[in-house]
Amino acid sequence: MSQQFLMATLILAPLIGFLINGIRYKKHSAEVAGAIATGAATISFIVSVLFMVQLVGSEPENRRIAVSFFDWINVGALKIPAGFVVDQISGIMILVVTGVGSLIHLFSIGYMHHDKGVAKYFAFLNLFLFNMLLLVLGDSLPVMFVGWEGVGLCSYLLIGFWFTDQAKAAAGMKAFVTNRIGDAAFILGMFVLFLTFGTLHFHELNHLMPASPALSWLSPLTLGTLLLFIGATGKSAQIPLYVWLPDAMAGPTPVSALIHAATMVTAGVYMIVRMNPVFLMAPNTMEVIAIIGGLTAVMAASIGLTQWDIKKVLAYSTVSQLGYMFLACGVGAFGAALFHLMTHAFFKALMFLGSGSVIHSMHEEQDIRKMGGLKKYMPITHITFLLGWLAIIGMPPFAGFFSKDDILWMAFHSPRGHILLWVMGFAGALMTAFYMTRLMALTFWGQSRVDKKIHPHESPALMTIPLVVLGLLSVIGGWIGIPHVIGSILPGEPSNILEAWLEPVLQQVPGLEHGDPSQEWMLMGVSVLFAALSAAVAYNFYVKNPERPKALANALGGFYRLVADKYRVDEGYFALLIQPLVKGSQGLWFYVDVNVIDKATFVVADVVRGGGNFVKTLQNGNIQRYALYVAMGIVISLTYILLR
Amino acid sequence: MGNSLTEIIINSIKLILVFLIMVQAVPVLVWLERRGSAFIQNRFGPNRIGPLGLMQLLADAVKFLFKEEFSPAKSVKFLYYAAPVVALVPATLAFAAIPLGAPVQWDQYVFHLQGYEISVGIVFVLAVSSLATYAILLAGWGSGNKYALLGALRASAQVISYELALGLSIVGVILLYGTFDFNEIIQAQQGPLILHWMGHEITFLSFLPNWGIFYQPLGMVIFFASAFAESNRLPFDLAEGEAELVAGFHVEYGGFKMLLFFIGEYGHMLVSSALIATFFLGGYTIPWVSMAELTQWVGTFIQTPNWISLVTGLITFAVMFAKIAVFLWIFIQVRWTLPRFRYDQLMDLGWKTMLPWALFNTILTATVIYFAHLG
Amino acid sequence: MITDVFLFWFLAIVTLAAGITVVTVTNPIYSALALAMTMIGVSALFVTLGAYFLAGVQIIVYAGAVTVLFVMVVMLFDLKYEVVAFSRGKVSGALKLASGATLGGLLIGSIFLTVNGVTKAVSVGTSEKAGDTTKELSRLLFTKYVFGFEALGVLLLIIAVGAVALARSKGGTHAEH
Amino acid sequence: MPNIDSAVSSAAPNMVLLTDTIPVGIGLTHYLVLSAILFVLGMIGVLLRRNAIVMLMSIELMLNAVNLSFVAFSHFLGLIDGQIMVFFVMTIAAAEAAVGLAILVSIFKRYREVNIRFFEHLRG
Repeated sequence: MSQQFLMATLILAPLIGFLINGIRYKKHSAEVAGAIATGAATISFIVSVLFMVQLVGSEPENRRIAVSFFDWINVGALKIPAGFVVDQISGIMILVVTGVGSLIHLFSIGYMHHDKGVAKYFAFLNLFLFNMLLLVLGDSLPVMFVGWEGVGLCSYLLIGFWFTDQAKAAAGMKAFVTNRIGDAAFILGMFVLFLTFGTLHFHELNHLMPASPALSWLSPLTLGTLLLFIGATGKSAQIPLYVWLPDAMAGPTPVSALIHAATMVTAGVYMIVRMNPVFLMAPNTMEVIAIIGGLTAVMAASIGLTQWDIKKVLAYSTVSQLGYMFLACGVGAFGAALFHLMTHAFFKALMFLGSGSVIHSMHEEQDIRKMGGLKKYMPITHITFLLGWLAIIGMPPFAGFFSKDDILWMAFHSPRGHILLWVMGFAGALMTAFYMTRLMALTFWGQSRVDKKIHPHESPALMTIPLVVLGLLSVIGGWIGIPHVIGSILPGEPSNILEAWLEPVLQQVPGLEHGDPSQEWMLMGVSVLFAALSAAVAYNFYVKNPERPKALANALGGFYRLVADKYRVDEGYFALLIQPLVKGSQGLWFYVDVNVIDKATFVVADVVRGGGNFVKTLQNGNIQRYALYVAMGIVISLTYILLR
Repeated sequence: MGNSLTEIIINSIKLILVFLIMVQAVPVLVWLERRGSAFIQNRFGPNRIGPLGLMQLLADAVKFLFKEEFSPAKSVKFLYYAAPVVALVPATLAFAAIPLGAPVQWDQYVFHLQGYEISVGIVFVLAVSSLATYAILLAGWGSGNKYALLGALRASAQVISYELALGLSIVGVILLYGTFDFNEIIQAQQGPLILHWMGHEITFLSFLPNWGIFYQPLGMVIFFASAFAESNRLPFDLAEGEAELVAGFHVEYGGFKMLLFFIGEYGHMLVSSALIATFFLGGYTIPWVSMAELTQWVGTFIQTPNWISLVTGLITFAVMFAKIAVFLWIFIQVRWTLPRFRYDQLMDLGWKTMLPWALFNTILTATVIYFAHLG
Repeated sequence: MITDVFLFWFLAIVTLAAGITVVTVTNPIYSALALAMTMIGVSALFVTLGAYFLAGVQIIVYAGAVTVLFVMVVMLFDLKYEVVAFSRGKVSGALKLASGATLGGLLIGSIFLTVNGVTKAVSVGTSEKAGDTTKELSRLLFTKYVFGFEALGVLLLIIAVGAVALARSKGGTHAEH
Repeated sequence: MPNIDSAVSSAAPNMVLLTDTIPVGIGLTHYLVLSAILFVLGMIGVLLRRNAIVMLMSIELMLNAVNLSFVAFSHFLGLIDGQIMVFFVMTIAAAEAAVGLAILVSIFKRYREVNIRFFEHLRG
C-alpha cells in the first residue's frame, strides 16, 4: 500500500463516517451511528499504528513520512501543498488522538444511547476527529490552521449540542468567540513568520532558524512566536483566555473527555512542540510561555479546590495540567511537555469518562455534594478512577508521576528555568493532589449523600471497557519515559525510550548541562512526599471530619469567596471588554446605522421599486400581448436584415 | 397513375372494382354473421328468402334504402350527415392499398391486383385507418345526444389506445422484412421455412411455409387482438354497449346512414383480415407451391402468356380471399362467443398488457435479427 | 406534368382554405376539423415532394393523434359558440393584424429575394424511389442525429409523465384512492 | 457525411424523374410562399383568438408551415436532413399539444372556461 493511500485512509475515514452519519442523521439509531463512527475512528487508529510501525522500523534520522496530495494554495511566493507528515511528534499525537478517540466513541454509544440526535452527535465527533488529524498531520502552518479552525467549530457544535438549553448554547458561543480571539492572533503570527522567512512549512522553518537567539522583544521572531502563543492560549485555555473551558463542560461528558481534556486543548502545546526550534530562538517568548503556564497551573488548581461540580473540578484541573505543559515548553522541556500531554490525555480522559459514568448513573446529577459512597455501587468506575487519581497526583509508578516530575525537574534545572517556576509547579502539584483527593472523597468514599430517589448502578460494559483500557494506560503509560536516575537503579535499567525517540526532532536548550542525580532525587522525593501529604490532609478533611473545610472556608472568608468565584475573571472581562463593545456598537446602531446606512438603502430600494413598477406594466399576464411583442420583434429584426 | 391511356383506364377500373369488392362483401358478411350467430346459438337465422336465405341481403339492402330519412332536432346537420361518409373512407382507402393477387403481365403492361401500389404501404394503411376516429367523433358530436357523445368519446379513446399496440406489433414485421412495401413482404414469404442463425441455416422446420407467423407469433397475436379493438367489434365494442349507452355513437342513425357505418365496420374487418393474411400468412402466395410452379402448372392448360399470368393472378386472388375469409369467420365466431370487457379492463389491457408485450416483441425481434445476421 | 401543377394548386388552395377556417371560425369544433383538413393537405403536399414516409407519419401523428386530442377535449368541454372569440381592443387588434401582415410580406419578400440563389446553387432532387428516402432517413436518424433522437425520447417520456400528472383523473374508474 | 453524398450521387441519375414529377412550373418558391402564408395565418390566430384551444391549434398550424418549408428545402436541395428536422418538429409538436391540453384541462376544471383571459389569474 502506498503512503498516499494510507494517509488518505487515515484522514478521510472519519470524514466519510461524518458524511454517512451526517446525511442520514434522522434515520440512524444509536447502535448504527455508533458502529459507523467508532468503525471510522478505529480504522484511523489502525492506520496510525501501521505508520508507527513503519517509523519504528526505519532509522532514527529518517523517521519521517511526508505525503503531498495537491497544491492547495499557490499564490506568488506562497506555495502551500496539501501536505501531511508523520514523524516522531505527530506519530505520538495521532496514536493518542485516534486511540483515545476510538475509546471515547465506544463510550459514547452507551452514554448517548437515549439521546435524540445521537447520529448527529457521532457525526460531529467524527468531523472533530478529521479536523484534529488535519491539525496534527499538517506539514505547514496553514494546513494546521484549517484543522485548528475545524476543531474549534466542532467544539462549538458539541458544547452547544443540547442547544435548546440557553446556557449551553451560550457556553458554546463563548468558547467559539474566545477561540476566535486566539485564532486572530494565530493568523497574525503566521503573517509575521511568512514575512520574515518566506515560508510557513514546518520543516523549512525549523531549518531556517538563525544560529543565535533573537534577544530583542521587537524582533519578528519574538513577535511571531508570541502571537502564535496567544493563539495557543486561546485554543489551550491559558491565561488570559482560559475562561471558556470551564463553561465548555456544558457539552456531553465524552465530548469534554475527548475535546476538552485529551486532544483539542493540547493543540497549542503540540503546535509549540512541533515548532520547537523556532521557539527556542525566541527566549523572551519562552519566558512568557513559562510564566503564563506556571501562573495558569497555580490559579486553575486553586480554583479547582473550591468547585462543587465534578466536571468543573476536572475542567480546572485540565487547565492547570495544560499550564504544566506550557511551563515545560517554556523551559525548553518539549519532550516532557509532549510526554505529559500523552499521559494527561490518558488519565484525564479516564477521569472524565469516569465522571461521565458517574453522572450517567446519577441521572445527570453533577454536584459532588450530593454524591459520596459510590464505591460500592460502581466498583469498576471507582477502581479506574482511583488509578487516574493516583496518576494525576503523581504517585509513582503511575503515568503522571514521570511526566510531572520530568517537568518539575526541567523547570528547576533548565537554564531557561527558574526556581520560582519550580515553586509554582510544586504548589500546583500540591493543590492538584488536594482537590483530586477531595473529588475522590466526596464522590466515592465516605457515607452516601445520594438522593433517595436515585439508585446508582454500574454502567454497561460498553462504557466500562474504555475505562478499563484507559486505566491500564494511565498506569503503564508513563513507563516509556523513565528518567535515567530511576532507570539506573531499576532492574534491567530501562532507558528513557521517549527521549531517545524524540531526540532527532527536538532541539536541546542551549547550555543545558547534565544535572546531578542527587538533586533530582531530592526534588522528586519532595514533590511526591508533599503531594502524598496534601492528599492525606484532604482525605482527613473530607472523609474523617467533613466540617473542617467549612471552618477553614469561613476562616479564609473573602479570599475563599474570591477563589470560589473563580477570581471573578469573567465578570472582569465583561466589565472591561464586553460592556464597552456592546455600548459602542449600540451607539453605532442607533446613530450611524439607522440614520445613514438604512436611509441610503431605502433610497436605493425606492428607486428600484419605481423602476419595477414602470416595467411591470409590460408584463400584464396577457399572453397574446407577449406574443405580439415577439412578433413585432421578429418583424423589426427581419426588416433590419432586409434593409441592411 | 400511369403513362399510357390504357393503363390509366385499367387502373381507374381497378379502383372501382376494389371499392365494389369491399362494398359487396358487406351484405355477404351480414348474412354470414346472422346465419353463423344463429347456428352458434342453435337457431335457424334468416332462411325464408331465397335458398339458405341468401336473398336476405337484398331484402336488407332494399329495407335500408327505403327507410325514412330523418335527423334529430338537436343535431348539427353538417357533421351528422358527414359522419357516415367519413366512416366509409378510411376502410376503403386502406383496403385499396393491399395487394390481393399476383401482378398480371399483359403485353408490356404490369397490373398489380390492388387499388394502387404504394412503396410505403404499411405507413399508408396505418395513417388512413387512424382517420377512422373522426367518423366516430363526428357522429357522436353531430347527433347532439349525450349517449352518442359518450359512446363516441369512449370509442375514439379506445381506437387511439389500441393503435399504439397495433403499430408496435407491426414493427416486428417491418424489422423482419426491412420494407414498408406489401408486395416485397409477400415475396419474402415464399418458399419453405428456413431459419438463419449466425450464418447457419436451420432446415428441420422446412416442411412449413416461410410465413411471418412463424417468425412473429407474439406480434400476430397482439395484432389480431388489437384489430378487434380497432374495428370496434366484440369483445371490444364498448362504443355500442347496449346496456349503458343504447347503441353508442350511431344511436341516432338509421337507414342508409346506418348501413354506411356497417360498411365501415365490416370494411375494417376486411382490412384487418387482409393485413393479417399479408403479414403473417404469406398474402396471396400458396403454401408449398412457388409462383414458378404455379405458372408452369397453369401453362399446361393455356398457352398464351398473357392469359397464363391473368389466370395465375386470379388463382392467387382466390387464395388471398380464402385466407381473408378464415379470419373473417374468426371475427364473427369471436363476436358471438366472448362477452364484453368493462371500460377500465379494456384500457388496462390496452396500455398495461398489450403495449408492453408489443414493445417486448419489438426489442426481441431486433436482437434476434441482429444475432441472426451476425455470421 | 399538368397533373402535378394542378395537384399543387389544388392542394395549396385546400390547405390555405382550411387554415383560414381554423383561425376564423368561432366554433372550436369546426376549427379543429379544419385543422385536421390542413394536416391532410400538408401531408398530401409532402407526397408531391416525394416524402412519402413523412406524409404517412404526418397523418398518423397530427391528424390521427394530436387533432383527435383537440377534438376530444373540445367535446369534453362542450364549448358552444363563443361571444368573444377574438381579443377585443381596436388598437392592439389592429397592431396584431398589421404586424402579422407585415411579417407575411417580409417573409415572402425575403423568399423572393433569396430563393433563386438557393435553387441555382444546388438543383438536384432527392431520389424518387420513396423506399430509398425512407431508408436514408432512418440511417441518418440513427447515425448523424442519434443524439437528438435519444433526447427526444427522453423528452417524450417526461412529457407523458407530466401530462398525466397535470390532468390526472379525480374520481371515476381510474381515480387513485 | 457519407449518407448525404450517397443521396446526392444517387440523385444525379434521377434528374429526369425530378423534372417530370416537379415541372418547372412549380418550384421551391411556391412551397415556401405557401408555408409562409400558413405561418402567418397561424400567428394571427395565436395573436387574435381568445380560446386557448384554438390558440394551440394555431401553433400547430405554424409548426406545419415550418415542416412544409423544411420538406420543400430537403427536396429541392437533395438533402434528407430537412426531413429529419421535420421528424423532430413533429415530436415536439405532439408533446407540446399534450402538455398544453393537459394544462387546459386543469384550467377548465378550475374556471369552467378556456378563455385565454383566465390565464392572467395564474400570477405568482
